[in-house]
Amino acid sequence: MTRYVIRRILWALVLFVVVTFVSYVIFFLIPADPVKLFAGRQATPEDMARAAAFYGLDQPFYVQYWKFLSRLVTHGVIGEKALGFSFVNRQWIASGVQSRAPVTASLVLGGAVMWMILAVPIGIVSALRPRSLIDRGATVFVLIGISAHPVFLALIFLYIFGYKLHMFPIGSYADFFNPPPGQAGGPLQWAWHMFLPWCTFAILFAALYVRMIRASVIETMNEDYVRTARAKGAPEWVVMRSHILRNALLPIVTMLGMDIALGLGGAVFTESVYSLPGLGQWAVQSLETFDLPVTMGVVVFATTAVLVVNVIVDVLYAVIDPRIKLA
Amino acid sequence: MRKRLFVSVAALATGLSLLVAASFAGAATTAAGTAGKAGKTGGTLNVNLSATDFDFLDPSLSYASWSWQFTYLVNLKLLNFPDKPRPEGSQLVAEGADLPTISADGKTYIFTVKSGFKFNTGEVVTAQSFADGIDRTMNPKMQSPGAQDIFLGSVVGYADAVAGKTTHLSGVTVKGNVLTIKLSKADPAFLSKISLPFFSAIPKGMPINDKGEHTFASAGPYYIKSYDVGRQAIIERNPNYTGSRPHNLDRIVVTINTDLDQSFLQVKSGQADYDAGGLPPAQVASLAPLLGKQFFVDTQLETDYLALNTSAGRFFSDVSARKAANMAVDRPAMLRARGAFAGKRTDQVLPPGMAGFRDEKIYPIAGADVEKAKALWSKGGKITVYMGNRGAALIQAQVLQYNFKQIGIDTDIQLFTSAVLYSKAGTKGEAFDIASAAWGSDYPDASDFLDVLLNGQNIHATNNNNLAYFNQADINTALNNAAVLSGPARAKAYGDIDVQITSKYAPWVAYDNRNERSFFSSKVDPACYVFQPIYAKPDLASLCLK
Amino acid sequence: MSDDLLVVEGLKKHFPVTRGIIFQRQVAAVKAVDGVSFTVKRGETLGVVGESGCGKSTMARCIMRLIEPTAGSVVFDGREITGLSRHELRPIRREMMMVFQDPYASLNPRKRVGAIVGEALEVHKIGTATETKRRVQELLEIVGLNPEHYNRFPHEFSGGQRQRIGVARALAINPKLIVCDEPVSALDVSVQAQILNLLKDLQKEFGLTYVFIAHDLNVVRHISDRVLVMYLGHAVEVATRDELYHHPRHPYTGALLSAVPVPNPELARARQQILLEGDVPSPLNPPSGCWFHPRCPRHHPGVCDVREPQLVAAAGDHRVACHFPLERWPMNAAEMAAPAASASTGAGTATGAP
Amino acid sequence: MALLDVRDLHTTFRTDDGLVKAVDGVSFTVEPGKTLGIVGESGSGKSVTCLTIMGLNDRRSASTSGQALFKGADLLAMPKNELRALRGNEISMIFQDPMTSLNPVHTIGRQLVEAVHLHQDVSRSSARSQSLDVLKAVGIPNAERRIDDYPHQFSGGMRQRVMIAMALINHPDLLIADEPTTALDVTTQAQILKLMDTLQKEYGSAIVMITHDLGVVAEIADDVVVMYGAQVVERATAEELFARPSMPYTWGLLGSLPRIDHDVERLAQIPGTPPSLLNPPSGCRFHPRCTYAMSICQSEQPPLASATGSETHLSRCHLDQATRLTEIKKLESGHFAEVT
Repeated sequence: MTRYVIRRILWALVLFVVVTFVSYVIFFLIPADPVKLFAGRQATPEDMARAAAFYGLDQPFYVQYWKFLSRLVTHGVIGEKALGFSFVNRQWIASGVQSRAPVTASLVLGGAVMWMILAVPIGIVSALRPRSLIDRGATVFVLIGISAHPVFLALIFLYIFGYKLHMFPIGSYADFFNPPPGQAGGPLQWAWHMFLPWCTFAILFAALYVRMIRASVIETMNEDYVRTARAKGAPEWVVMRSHILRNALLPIVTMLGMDIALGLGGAVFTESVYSLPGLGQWAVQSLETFDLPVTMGVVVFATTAVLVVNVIVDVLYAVIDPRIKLA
Repeated sequence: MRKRLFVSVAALATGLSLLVAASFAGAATTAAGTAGKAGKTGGTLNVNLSATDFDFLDPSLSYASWSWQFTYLVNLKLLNFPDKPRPEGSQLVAEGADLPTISADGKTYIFTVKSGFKFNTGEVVTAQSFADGIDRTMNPKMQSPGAQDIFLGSVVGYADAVAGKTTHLSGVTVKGNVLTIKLSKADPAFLSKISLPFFSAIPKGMPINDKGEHTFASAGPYYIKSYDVGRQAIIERNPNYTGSRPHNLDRIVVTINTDLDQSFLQVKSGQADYDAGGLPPAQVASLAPLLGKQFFVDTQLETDYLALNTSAGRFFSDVSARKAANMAVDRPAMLRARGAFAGKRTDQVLPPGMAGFRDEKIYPIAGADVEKAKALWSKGGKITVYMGNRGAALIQAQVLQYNFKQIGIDTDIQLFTSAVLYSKAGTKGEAFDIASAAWGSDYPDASDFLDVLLNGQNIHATNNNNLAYFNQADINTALNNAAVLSGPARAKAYGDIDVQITSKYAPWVAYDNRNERSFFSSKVDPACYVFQPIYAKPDLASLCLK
Repeated sequence: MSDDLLVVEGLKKHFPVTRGIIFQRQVAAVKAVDGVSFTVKRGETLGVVGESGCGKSTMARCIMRLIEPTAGSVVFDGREITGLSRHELRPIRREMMMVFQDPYASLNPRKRVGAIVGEALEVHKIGTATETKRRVQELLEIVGLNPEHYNRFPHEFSGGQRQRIGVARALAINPKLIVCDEPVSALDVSVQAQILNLLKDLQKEFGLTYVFIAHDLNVVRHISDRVLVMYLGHAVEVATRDELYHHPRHPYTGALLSAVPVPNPELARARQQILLEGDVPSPLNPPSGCWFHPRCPRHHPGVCDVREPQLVAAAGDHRVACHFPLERWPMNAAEMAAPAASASTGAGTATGAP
Repeated sequence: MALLDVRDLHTTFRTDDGLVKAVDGVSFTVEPGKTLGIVGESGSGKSVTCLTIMGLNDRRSASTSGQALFKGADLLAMPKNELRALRGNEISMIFQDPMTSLNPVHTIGRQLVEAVHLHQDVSRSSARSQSLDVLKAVGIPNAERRIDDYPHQFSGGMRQRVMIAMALINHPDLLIADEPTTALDVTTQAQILKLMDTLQKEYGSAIVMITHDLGVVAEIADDVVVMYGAQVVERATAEELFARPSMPYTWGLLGSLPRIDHDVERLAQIPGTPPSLLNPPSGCRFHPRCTYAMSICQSEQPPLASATGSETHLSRCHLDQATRLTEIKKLESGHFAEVT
């Protein structure tokens, strides 16, 4: 197990270097000069040279990349200065990640809970009653969920539930802990503000998961050991709980881990539309303003998150599925 | 398993990179509006700042036009533009100091700092407070854009200060309440420049910090109470303020990084009062019935134009081709692409409202004049056009393609995010013929248009603002001569140059001057609305609630 | 021209078990095939039997060079084929064909039968399109399918018919050797008989040589001239069919034979079964000495768990790898468990090359 | 009274292509403590027959008629709860593939204990000790240690032993074994058959053994049912069946089997392929493949009637007695292969 985890971490480091390196290369290929952000738009070549030298932006990209990597090592990945500072507002990236990651985490994890709450019962019912009204209804839901873009959904939700019905706030965030002065906060406000984003975020995945769970349950229902359980005289609910669900949801757990990690990507749209001060929104802005260090910071964080979630899921999977041995 | 991890990381990275897109539109400045009345005081204004954050609030670093709308509330300057609409709003008046006495050679400015101004902390504003502000901005450890040569490059000791050889600009001296600034050469635009937010009064011992201070004591009508990057800023009335500027509201709460569309709904429903980040383009037309009540439209000191690359060997090195382009482009269509109330058509470099501007009606602004264009240019050809890749630019690209086709010119349209567009077009030798651009000045002086954008002596290897690469000896000379003039002579000289450049050389196809469009909740009293022409934004200090 | 079409000497296939964080190193090997030698004469059928996991399929794939053997030599028609390059192997591939177990999985479902059967012809660039078509139709007729079904897809055929297609594919370019890997295991008895009869008929008609791998001793007996018994990657006994079935020498062969159900209740119930204990050990960690000793009823401590038996001649062409070969057959369990003393000095002590 | 009396059992599945009559009028009896072998090729309906009796068909697509009297009570008419109380308790079942018939995520101990708790109101420890006992009884070495292992840690033969243990744990009166040794090697098959035989003697259960292997039937069955095309085509004691098989399909089955105790150059082969149950042949279902087919065979379905005069020996065939006897003679003399 330890060996496995170490190997995964080493691989992740390799991937990490590849991903960040590619991002660096792309960034340097794009002819948008960050020095202008420091020196000002009427800067003379002398003004520019001064700023470039001050921030080390006059060095070739591989030197800058090397500095980026060594900063990560010398300051520790979570140290204040480890990720450098933004080209646009010069704030330390690490403190931005610190304040934004919880927002994204509440969105993604809450969304995951939401989509599982939606998908598990619908998936199971449509597996049990294929071609029934519920199953057909679920299929329609799946089609909508898969084809609707989160931005589109969010706009509709906000217009109907926020603007027209006043049931939910129109796109803003409330902190779970320590809200900024004068702003709503606390668990209730947090959940109230996050409800629409969760729904939006969850619908695509819920739709996918209904399909997956349905397929997985149907497949498991045809397994020989389910027949064995029935032949033992087990009542249907025991068969369902103990022999179908556990086995059918095993592959879902793996998917869930991967999708939660991928959800960081999906959070981009949802966060922007709902004005949630999370990592996704930040990443979009950083790309628009060519703020490389922020982009890198989010990439580093997201890569780490993907790695950690993947390792957790693999280990978890090995724990719940005795057939898997992590060598 | 390994593959899966790779896929997730790769998908994530791709997701991020697909989102590369940008807008870096040009900024700021002026027009008319109703005169603000002394309104009801008190109350909180909830402002959204959609799709962006402040770059900085720190006076030495703040440079974005939307940030200046707010720092205008808190900074105390030597001289300032008053909280009034045009024309008063564009005239510098004494603020922290009396109007200076200027030596005959134009090289020495003597300011007497007024007494009675206090920071919100109670600290008294002195001449030293202003000198400290200037020194802090010049300090290379601040890396301030205020240290650009174009601003205070003419002050004695500038080079040593920005090189870090000294922490004090030797041309700036303080004696009691007198602040003396010595220039190495006369600069008639100096008062406009010294009135930039970079050179505001700062409290004693304000830290040198290239990351900027989030909250700091200030001596204007308001001060920054809190600033949570990426989330929120709270601006409150300075209890010690004794000056004459209005300060009706008790506090202004700015929610940062909101979504433009949601924010619009919030303002409509009264959950917020104003979005400093702008309006969703599609919604603007629907606001027409509210014009003057909740919706206001004012002209900025800004020009949208197509820079025609006049470099030798390029298509537009031929002046007839440039003039033909000016005839061929359908200006109403170009403006329409920006939506309702977007601006006013023009054909000249200087925006109306800039001192010296006079409307000469040189090229057709009612629509394209294909016949005249053809008469000027019948050889056809093919041109490369750099355009933005968002919103209006996409429609404008089609307009241009059609307009040039009408006179037999094929266009190769290339779309870029604006940061890339400016960077590419700003590199000397880049193979393009037209670059779509916009310019609003940093300080209200015609030189900040003509000299910056069209003086051939300002062409560098990279990062050029002269995207037309226009380098005409007689114009360069005229510009250099105008730069040393002051008063009405200066205005007239620049006005002449504008007309001369446009009619004789036509290095641009200028097509519009943009409007600032502002929408307020019904809680805001329209009677208090003032458009500050220099900052080209609604004046929040004058604003009041019903 | 030698009488032997195929000579296999000391064939080994070890699958490495690797471990390592980034750089993998081998920590162990699964000895799927561990030193098997035999010959196949022209026109005969060599049956290969053994339980699942004994390495018979791996051996077949090594002979076909579908996988690379770890060691040993395979001489086909007088030519050493291990170590030949892909290019050098091409002409030989035409002469060795394979029929697989699963008629559902071994045919590409997206290809028409004509294309499947004619594939080898195209690969080896034999004949024009018309000639290929004619040959394919001829082949379909030979294996008892309707030549008109040239254009159908595999799923339109039953299991037995698909196995006929597999046979037709193997026959396409007149091979000398066909390796059949459990060709009838997946089929019902009535269909199994059809295929077995077909294979026999084809052998007569075209003088084919078969290596026929199966786990069913009845089937192997029916089709083979000689039989090789494998256990845990080793050949434990090889003899002519009648020798092997009438007088098995290896206890494992004996146990296998006694375990075969006989469709005759009287015989079945009268027979003394020799039940083996436990399962086949893992080839990752094979027992010491004789591979069979942990399950062997004649296991003689101190001999069987120490010395590895060699495959030596017991009588004529009958070779067996056992320290205490069976004296006679049939035998009951008690006799089985008590090897005659003289046996301990028999084949078991003989050393040297078989 | 027979332990199990199946009368005129019909099972029909609705499929996209139409109705499939998977079981079509099957009748047989199982006596207490005896073994009934059901033989037939794939698709002959032997597995569906047993699943129908157990009530394990997919209720949505299957419809059933007839009777299956277990100790006089009709299993098919019984309320679901009562049937469930019998399943795994008085009637239990083991399946063909031991690799997939155990739930891979539960220890075998848990699966055994579950089987106990479903039918007995006993403590955990008692259920566990029962499980341990039955594991020992089926010959799992180190049962104390292995009870907490997962199925994948067992070999195929060992898993089938576990399946048998699970089927026997509540001492059923009837054990239905659906091809229990088909997936196993011949040596393991012998072990399992031996084990079933031993356990049958010990527990006194009756066994229904479904298989396609006539050899297996000969080893353990007291009575045999031969199925073809969803119907019973021959029913006899094992001795009778192997000594005097009385219809061409059975002949074909026996003749097509390569045998260790017979030498034939060519196997008897039944031409053609098994019938489609979607659209079965008219008359005798075997007639399209039958070398003895007469015109009556195409039009009229032969009844299941006494074949050789014995009351226990029934078969479905229009052939006259004399012809049958001649053919049986040929079979006995070893020229059986020539029937084709």
